[in-house]
Amino acid sequence: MRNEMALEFTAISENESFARVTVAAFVAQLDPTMDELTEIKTVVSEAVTNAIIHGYENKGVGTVYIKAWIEDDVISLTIKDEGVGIMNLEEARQPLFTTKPELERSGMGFTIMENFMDHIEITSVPNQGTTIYLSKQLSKNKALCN
Amino acid sequence: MRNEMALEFTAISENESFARVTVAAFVAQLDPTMDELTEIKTVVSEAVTNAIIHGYENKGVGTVYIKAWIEDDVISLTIKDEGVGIMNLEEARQPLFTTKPELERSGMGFTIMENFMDHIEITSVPNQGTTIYLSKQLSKNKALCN
Amino acid sequence: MGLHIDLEVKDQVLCIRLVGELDHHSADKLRSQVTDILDKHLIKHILLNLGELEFMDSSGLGVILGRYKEITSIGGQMVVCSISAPVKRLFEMSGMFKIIRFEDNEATALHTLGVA
Amino acid sequence: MGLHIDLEVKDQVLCIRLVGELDHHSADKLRSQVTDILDKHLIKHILLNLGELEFMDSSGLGVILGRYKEITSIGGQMVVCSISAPVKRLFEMSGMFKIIRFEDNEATALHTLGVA
Ligand SMILES: Nc1ncnc2c1ncn2[C@@H]1O[C@H](COP(=O)(O)OP(=O)(O)O)[C@@H](O)[C@H]1O
Ligand SMILES: Nc1ncnc2c1ncn2[C@@H]1O[C@H](COP(=O)(O)OP(=O)(O)O)[C@@H](O)[C@H]1O
Repeated sequence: MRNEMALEFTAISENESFARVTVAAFVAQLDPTMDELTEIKTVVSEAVTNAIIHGYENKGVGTVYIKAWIEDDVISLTIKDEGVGIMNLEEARQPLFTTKPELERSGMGFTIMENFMDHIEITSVPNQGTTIYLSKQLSKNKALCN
Repeated sequence: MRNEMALEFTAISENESFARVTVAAFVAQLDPTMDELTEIKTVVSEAVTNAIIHGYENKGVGTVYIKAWIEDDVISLTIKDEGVGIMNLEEARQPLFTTKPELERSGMGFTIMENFMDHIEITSVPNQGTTIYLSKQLSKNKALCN
Repeated sequence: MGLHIDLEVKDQVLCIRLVGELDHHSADKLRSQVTDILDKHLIKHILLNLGELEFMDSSGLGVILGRYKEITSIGGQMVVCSISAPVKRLFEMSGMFKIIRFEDNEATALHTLGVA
Repeated sequence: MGLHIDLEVKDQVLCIRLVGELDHHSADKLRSQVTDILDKHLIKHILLNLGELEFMDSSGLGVILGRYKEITSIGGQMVVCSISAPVKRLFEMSGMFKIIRFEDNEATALHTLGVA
């Protein structure tokens, strides 16, 4: 069975937790483990936060777009903004690299996305925006009591 | 502050609970009472279920569209399908009226929506689909400990 | 979340205890499980315990009414117990209090059905 | 859900207990509340108890690292205790275990900071 959803919302920090909960509720039907659910919530939080503070520069305007689809035991996600874009992708992906140290960013967002998901693809065009594609195969051997 | 979101998903019954959880998570920022949250979850469940089983005739194809926006303490929602549409609106809104008694429908969906929300508007065009607009003013006198 | 259905037969009374969320998606499962038991066992009455039901919508009303019709058609009764305030409102709205009997808890309900 | 911040000063140690979700939205609140106390009270060390933290992402790492820098810049220490497995993974990934001291529970952590 294939199932898909698309979500879009105002680029304000209030919606970071809303985005996590929504994707988690969608993924719930695959009966993920607690760890898998935490990983997915975390990567959604990273990508959505980046769209809000880097893409739209924390101005409270703009829209964040999420798509999610599941097929067999694979969850795929795209998180998109139409913001400033990323100038140097290779640099951006380095652990601890951040262009906003004054906002106490840790520079760990992309590293976490890479670690928690199986695949990541970043497409970004300066002044047009950024799309992060992520996917993850969920484990099949679930607790028998479910 | 105005905040808005749009959600769309495959018209399958697995997504009924997903839709409720998503709208509830969005409304959560208005700090609703438990009763208000239950009412909103219930009306979303009614309208989404109707889109799936009546609008798209339970065929597992088609897309359900939800929009939600909050401004001050008012939550507004539209739930839309591009399905068969409603032939006789007045009849459809009658308590206990259903065109699908063989599916054990209770015919109470619209009555519940009317009771739980402040406003309801139904727009339907045969063979083009149905849009339900709902809105509700949330109470302002919340528990002081929040 | 979903719906967990706990079924137990006590002296020809089918006790149905629902935990979780009863909506259109989970109503199908409830209908088929109950109908299956009614076909295979000698059941006289149905006791429906909603104490642990966290969510219900009009699809829940439909499937409960369906089981009510099924059991009354073979001369039995249906008693519902332990309903929460939100679920109670749905029953009131649809007039189901007029046809289905409600009791506070399972013990009282079973007693009225002749189970010690 | 959000973040609940419980702050208590014990013998010049600021005990911060976090309940709920620490993300970019709630990190601001944590930073301003802690900085405020550091400005107004004579604080030597920070103890951060994460036992009730249900969610954290890299914005949490950033705000914790920020408070670490703030307290070490005035010669103090920061000790973190009671971290869950998922939060531990984030600390490991970012190398924060190399600079911040971790203890199993609040009592041990306070002890190492000289509080009886
Ligand atoms: N959506 C985005 N739009 C523009 N720039 C981005 C976006 N996401 C990430 N970046 C850039 O990549 C850098 C690294 O991102 P990340 O690893 O998440 O760390 P952090 O968010 O802590 O800075 C950011 O500092 C920013 O310059
Ligand atoms: N989205 C829709 N598309 C087509 N028909 C609909 C839709 N929603 C409701 N209806 C019609 O209105 C009737 C009454 O709806 P409702 O009060 O929700 O009761 P029920 O869903 O139990 O039939 C339905 O039986 C159906 O004929």
